[in-house]
Amino acid sequence: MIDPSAIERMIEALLFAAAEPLSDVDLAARLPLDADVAAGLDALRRRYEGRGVELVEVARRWRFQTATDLAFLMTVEREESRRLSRAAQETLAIIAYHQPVTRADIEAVRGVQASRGTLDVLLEQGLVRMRGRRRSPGRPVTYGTTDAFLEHFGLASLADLPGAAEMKAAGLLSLDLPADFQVPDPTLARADEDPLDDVPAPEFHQDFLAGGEEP
Amino acid sequence: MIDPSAIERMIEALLFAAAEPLSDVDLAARLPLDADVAAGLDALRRRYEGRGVELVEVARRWRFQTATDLAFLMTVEREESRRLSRAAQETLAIIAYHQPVTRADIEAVRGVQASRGTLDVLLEQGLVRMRGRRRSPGRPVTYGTTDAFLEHFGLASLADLPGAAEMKAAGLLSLDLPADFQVPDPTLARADEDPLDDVPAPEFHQDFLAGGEEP
Amino acid sequence: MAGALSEARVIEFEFEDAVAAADEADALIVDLDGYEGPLHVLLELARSQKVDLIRISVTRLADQYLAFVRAARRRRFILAADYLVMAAWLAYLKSRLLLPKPQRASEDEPPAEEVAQRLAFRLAKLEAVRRAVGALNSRPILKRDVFARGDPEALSIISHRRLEGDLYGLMNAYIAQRKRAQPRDYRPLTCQALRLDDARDRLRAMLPRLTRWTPLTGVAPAQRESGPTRASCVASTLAATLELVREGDLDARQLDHFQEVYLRARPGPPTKATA
Repeated sequence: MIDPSAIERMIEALLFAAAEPLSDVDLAARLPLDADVAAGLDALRRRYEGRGVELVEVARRWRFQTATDLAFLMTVEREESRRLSRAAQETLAIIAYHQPVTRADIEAVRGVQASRGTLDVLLEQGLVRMRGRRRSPGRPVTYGTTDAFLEHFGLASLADLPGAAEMKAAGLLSLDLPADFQVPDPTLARADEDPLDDVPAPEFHQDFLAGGEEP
Repeated sequence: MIDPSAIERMIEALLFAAAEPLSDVDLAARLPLDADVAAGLDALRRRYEGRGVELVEVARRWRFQTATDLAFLMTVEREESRRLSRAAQETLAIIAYHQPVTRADIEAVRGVQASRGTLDVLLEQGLVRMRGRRRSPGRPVTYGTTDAFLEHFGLASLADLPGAAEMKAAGLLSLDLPADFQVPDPTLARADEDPLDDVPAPEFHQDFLAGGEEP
Repeated sequence: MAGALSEARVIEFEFEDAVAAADEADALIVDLDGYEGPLHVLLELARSQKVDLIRISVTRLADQYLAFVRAARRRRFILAADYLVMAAWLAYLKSRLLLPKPQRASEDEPPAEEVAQRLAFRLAKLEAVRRAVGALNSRPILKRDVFARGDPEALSIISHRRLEGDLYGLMNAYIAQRKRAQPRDYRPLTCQALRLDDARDRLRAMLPRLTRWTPLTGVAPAQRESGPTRASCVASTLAATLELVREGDLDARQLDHFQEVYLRARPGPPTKATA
């Protein structure tokens, strides 16, 4: 068994040197075979707690980042150019909290037609991706967020979206359903979406017939 | 007087986020006026001594770098880049939408001679396969996409490949395209194709080897 | 919709409400640019009721919104059509909410209370989205609040991340090439109109010859192989005619609609008007 502190050092070095967040698997692939990655990460996280640099989990990967309260020092490194328009921000929020959503869903929530320069900006910036197609007439494309979205907002996973639980409890995450209707969990695929990775299960046709969401 | 440990934290964050090593003067310029930079650097250096990352002075500038004894972790086996080159991406896009296509078809759309490398890379990565032969003089080999392609792009089937409507929605179809611009539907197979299986295997290899870039 | 609006005029809302609503509407119009559509304006108005959005008074909201539309009109601010459609719909909804219930429930219309409830719920959802935007923006955002290693040592230590379905990239690559393949023979449109200046100069030069009533179609230059169309020649010459009439160098008359226009130089020395 290797000394746990040696593993911790190695993880520290790898995460410091890496150009982007690394997953447990990425780390394990570079560490000795019997290394306890989780324990090393945990020790490291505690060691850096309260320091100028901290270890955080984003998009199920790990990265070091500067402490939030020191943002004021980073005048040189700050990037202001990526500011999204208000329409784009709202669209992004709808996609994040309601995903998978179609363009029509987004328009229904916002009450305005999606203008050019909202969805495509999000796609171009890689914050949003096409996820699949809704099993409804026309098989519209559905949209969801990317890992880059999670990294941008420092979220470990979609389950960590701020305020999602309260919104869900209030029925506000439903797409045009009454408040007491069961609401989807963004981390789970909707029942009426073709998962992109899977071949449709044999129940597909049943699902399609049963899973109508239009009132 | 500011708490020395606060200054240490700030230096830590600054050096971590900086794109290049920083001198004492650089640091002082970004720290509170009465900060003792030398003391902070010294405390930081001692704190990181023996860790996976160390604070080192290079040419009168300071930077973090991974411990020299861990250099072996950093020599990464050259990982095959998973990103496709632009030429490969473009060739793949044409094959996806226009399949089955011959090499000459691809060149006709791209307006440049397909370099031998691009198609080979796609074949090697298993994103593209030889599908059959066009019933035309020379019986050129036709290409199409594979199941790995679908998997790679998260598509359940070729029918899910975004069409003109989605391209328009994504803001990709600009107004300078002619009104009759069409994106072919790859699910409609052309009738003028023979299955590749008909061709005796030995000839196939010969053809493949001989099959130059000439249309 | 017009019927719905006139119905709305019948119903008066309370005076204080009206005054408050008008002030609020004025304030809203000032920064209307910040609003994207009627729903966003409604949400802003609904917030001022300072109750849970699910419990807002939709009749009061309708009054607030109609005051907003009136204020826009007073300031001659052109509202997009969807704002007016919303106004008509709200006026109609309000009338249905206030009028005595019909004996028999209408079959093709859900009860007004239910429609109102649905509107309130839509606003609550939009409000939730707004809050979500705020919540996301208060996260430690990369390159705004937190910063990753500025000078990574090993660019090759990259995650084995599965390439996310980058369909956008694929589509982009496809379109980029198809665009290139489109014939690029851009031909600037040659000016197909007779320039007004030219028509005026030409007409002025012809003045000495226009001693008697001459039809406009005879004065306007004939169409040539290339150059301005006949219609443009006639139109520009007519415009030039009107200018010369105004300047007092020319008389023009037309006996009836769609009849020929006749021109004649006004007797006396030309005024030599300069443009």
